[in-house]
Amino acid sequence: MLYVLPQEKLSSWLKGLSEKYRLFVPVSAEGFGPYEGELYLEARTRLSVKEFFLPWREPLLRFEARPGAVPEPVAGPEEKRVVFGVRPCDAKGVALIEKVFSEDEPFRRRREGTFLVGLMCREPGSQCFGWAMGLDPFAGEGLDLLFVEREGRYLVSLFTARARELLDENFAPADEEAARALENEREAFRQKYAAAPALEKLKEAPLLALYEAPFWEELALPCLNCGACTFLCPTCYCFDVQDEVVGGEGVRVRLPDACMFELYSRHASGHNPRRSPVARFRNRFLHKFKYFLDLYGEPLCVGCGRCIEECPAGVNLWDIIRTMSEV
Amino acid sequence: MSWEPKIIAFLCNWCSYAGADLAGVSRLRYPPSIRIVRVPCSSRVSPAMILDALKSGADGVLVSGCHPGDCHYLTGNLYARRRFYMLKKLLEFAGIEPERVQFAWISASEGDVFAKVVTEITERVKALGPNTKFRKVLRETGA
Amino acid sequence: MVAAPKKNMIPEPARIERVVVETDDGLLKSFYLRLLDEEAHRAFRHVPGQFAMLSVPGKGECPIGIASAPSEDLILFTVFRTGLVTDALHRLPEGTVIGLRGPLGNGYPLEDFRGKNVVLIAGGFAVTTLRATLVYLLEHRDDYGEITMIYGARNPGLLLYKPELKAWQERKDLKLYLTVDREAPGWDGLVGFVPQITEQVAPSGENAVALVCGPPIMIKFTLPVLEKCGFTPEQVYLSLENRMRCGIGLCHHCNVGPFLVCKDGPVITLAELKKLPPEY
Amino acid sequence: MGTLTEKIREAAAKVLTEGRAEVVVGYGPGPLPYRNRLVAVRSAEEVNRLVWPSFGVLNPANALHKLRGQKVALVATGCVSRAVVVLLQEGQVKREEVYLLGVPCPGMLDPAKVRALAAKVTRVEDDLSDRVLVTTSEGKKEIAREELLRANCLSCRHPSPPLYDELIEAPARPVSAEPYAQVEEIEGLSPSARWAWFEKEIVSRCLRCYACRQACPLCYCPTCFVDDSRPQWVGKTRDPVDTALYHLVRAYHLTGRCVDCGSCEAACPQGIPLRLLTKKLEKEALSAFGFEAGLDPEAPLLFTDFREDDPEDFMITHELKAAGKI
Repeated sequence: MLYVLPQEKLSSWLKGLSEKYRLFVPVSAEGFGPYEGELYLEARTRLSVKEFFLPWREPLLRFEARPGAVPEPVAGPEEKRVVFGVRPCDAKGVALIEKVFSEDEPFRRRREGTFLVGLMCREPGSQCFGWAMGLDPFAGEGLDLLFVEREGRYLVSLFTARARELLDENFAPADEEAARALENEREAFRQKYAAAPALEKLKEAPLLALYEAPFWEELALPCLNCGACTFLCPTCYCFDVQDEVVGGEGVRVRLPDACMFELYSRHASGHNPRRSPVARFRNRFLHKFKYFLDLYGEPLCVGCGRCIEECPAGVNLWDIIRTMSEV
Repeated sequence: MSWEPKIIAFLCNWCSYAGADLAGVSRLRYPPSIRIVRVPCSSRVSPAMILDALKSGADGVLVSGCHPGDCHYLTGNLYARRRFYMLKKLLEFAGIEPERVQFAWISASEGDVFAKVVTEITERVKALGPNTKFRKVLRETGA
Repeated sequence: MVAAPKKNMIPEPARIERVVVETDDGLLKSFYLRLLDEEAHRAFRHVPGQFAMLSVPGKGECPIGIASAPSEDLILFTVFRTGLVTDALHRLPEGTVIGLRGPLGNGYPLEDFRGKNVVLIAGGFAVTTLRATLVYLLEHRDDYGEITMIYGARNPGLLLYKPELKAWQERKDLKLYLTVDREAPGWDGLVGFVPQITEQVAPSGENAVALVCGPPIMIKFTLPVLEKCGFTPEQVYLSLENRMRCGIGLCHHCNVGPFLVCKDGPVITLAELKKLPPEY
Repeated sequence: MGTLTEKIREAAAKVLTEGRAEVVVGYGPGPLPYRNRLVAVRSAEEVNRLVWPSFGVLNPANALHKLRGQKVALVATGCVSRAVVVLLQEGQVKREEVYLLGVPCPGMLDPAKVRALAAKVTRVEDDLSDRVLVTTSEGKKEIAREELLRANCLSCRHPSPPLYDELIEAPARPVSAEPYAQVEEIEGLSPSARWAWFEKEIVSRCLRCYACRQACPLCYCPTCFVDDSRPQWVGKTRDPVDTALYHLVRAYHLTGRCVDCGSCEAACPQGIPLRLLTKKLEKEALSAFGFEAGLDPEAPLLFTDFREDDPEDFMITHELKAAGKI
């Protein structure tokens, strides 16, 4: 279903939404925040919408910090949230994470309580390669609504029935011309971009040959083994669980973790199956472009380009994909 | 006001702890705000220990060792002096009230000095009020 | 969105009914647990080889193999004191309530072993889930062929489940070989490392499976022996361990390549393992 | 006389052919016009992978930890050389295992400043003159080099390497006249304003990715204090107090060691001004103890040394004595 919203009606619609839901929008190049009139729509943000589903802090239990205390589950947030200005790649990231987390209670609760309203990019970002990862930004994967800006108005695609409740009187059903315009745009995108052949090659590459390939040492040399790429990545989903105790009380929280950290795979005995920085580096990319790809048919990457743009050490994901696919 | 500050005191085993002991044995009066942790030497105290005390709810921290020349390990306190100087400058720079973290030399014979130092620190911390900036609170939401 | 059963990471309260110090060094203790909820306790069903997350509030959770057989009333965990959580566990007295989340993982495909000879090879405290297996096999004795167990520890004081070992030694329908690394006072049993003893026992690979649990070095030297005895990689079952957080296939800490120890394992055949990167 | 890139390649080739080092660590081009990527060159045929890195913002001395046991040659500007000096002082590197190709540093450009120039930056031409040519989606811009320099280069007190095995000629920047201007700005604030600054600019934005720690050539502890679990000094979430504790102790651990290479700040994906904490410590070490890190491999470190007359007026017993109270 396609609707049209005049561009000048955007803020009044957002204002109306913010009265009924907790509304989040991109507030700066850094990321999303509560809607207070400010909007940053120039480009995708540095932090993705992942944090709405795998938050920096997900409490699971609360307990008295004494032997024998029986913990009490923490009920998650109840209220409904709307996130506006989600880039199609980020929404696809959520959809990819959902493949793993579909049965996870906290994730599902957040997913069910959150509307994702997409906004099409005017043009691909400078390091964007979503198309190469098989992303069709018009397909609305992970989204409830998608806004495509065109000649002073938004063409709004409805992808879920539940999202109808978000529309107000300013949304008019689109006429045929608008529908055609959107279809043309989508067609033009398909003409111009196609999934990278690298993915097909990676599917066929034998796992152990990739693992044992000689190039990892060289590729990993500049990598700092920090968590910047994993925390910024809209698809990295690994988490840690920590018990936090203050005084006599505690909470068990789930928080993002990074496979780049030495602690990530270190056993209590001190043994670490991925002790070397190279091994951790390799694991991250094998997860994204082999393990996940083999299991789900898609890479664990939406091509947003954040890691390329933000990696302080200049690690280039594209180089890695290319090198891997040549095994 | 009924609030009594909590002050964690890291006292070196050889001088300051004995000084605190003497203050007690001599029945000197000082506020009950102090909680003592005995350490082998003032140089054993790391900034993580000091900040951990504040994080865990202390309103002030005192680290005390032997006077220069008296260190059981000869120079431990002299190394410590430099470290604490730098730590204090750093905490001040970050806007943590410098009065909350104090350093002292107290010998085994200075029970009176111990009592006065504790009294003084307690008053200063009382004037500042409870440590709210650097005290961890348990949160279920947020970043 | 998929409307699947919800999974969460909420442990169930379980009381420590009994604690047994298993070894002379005191580093291994057995905890016999009962879920507080009677219904849940009765409903607790597991397969030998599975594990559970044991949880001490304020310290965290850690994965421990289930050492009791499904038929046994109390759920048994024998825990080596090594990290934050296990250290806290070791300090808890009988009667304390802790958290239990499980059973998790796949367990041994015991149904598939029916009619076959089963060889259990254990080193050190990794014997726990093989204890569960052995108890099960003995309960279903007629369903299986010859049962052989080779179990070694560094010294006699480090053997677990000593009273049971004694009872098992007397059984005619079980070949039990206990061994220690070195001669020790009062020990008149076998002396030698597990791989050597396995070589002497020389179990036949014909119509048999071997379940091997032990430290990496023991496994490394035992596998070639089994190969010589005629066991193919498909007939050898191992149990993996890796650091894990969730135990339910989400957090990805325990991955060995695409294989998640918590969800796809911990039990894996040598044949499958050979296809994976050696990250365990 | 060639460009600095040519001189570096030439020197690297010589070092490798003469066997002075097995591997030369320097920078090559990166995936973006404002990033350089570390490269390890092992033969004279490969030296063309090396360039003068206008954006060599991560200290390559960090690679010494990865390449331990190999004889490594480093292209060493002032702060690279100084980091090696500290590693030598601390016994982390053997002098005979490192060969320093010293380069008096003309200063490096700040990727963040260049990136901020336009939506897309496609090319940066830096011939070390006083202008930099930046090609962007909005056209070509000629910008004063000084304006694009990194903050730590602007405040650099030692652009030239204090330790080297050979020196490559290059136009070094002058020693900064106002090395502590940024620090003084914060010092000038009230305590509560400083706390607000610390909370807002450093603590609240930190993601706990540890890029700052990982990028630091002097953070080499096998287990960092944040990774200790017994006791756990620092909680792992983004709790503000834990994060504050992390940043204070991280900075403090660099007291008298930090060479202000700015790697921490450059590595931070959030652009947090991390350097200010260590710069403050540098300033205090200089004013109170006349100490500067990384100048002399034979000298003691700030904290492995003391003087009888080190300042103690910060101590409460000193204050009370001065006031006649004790």
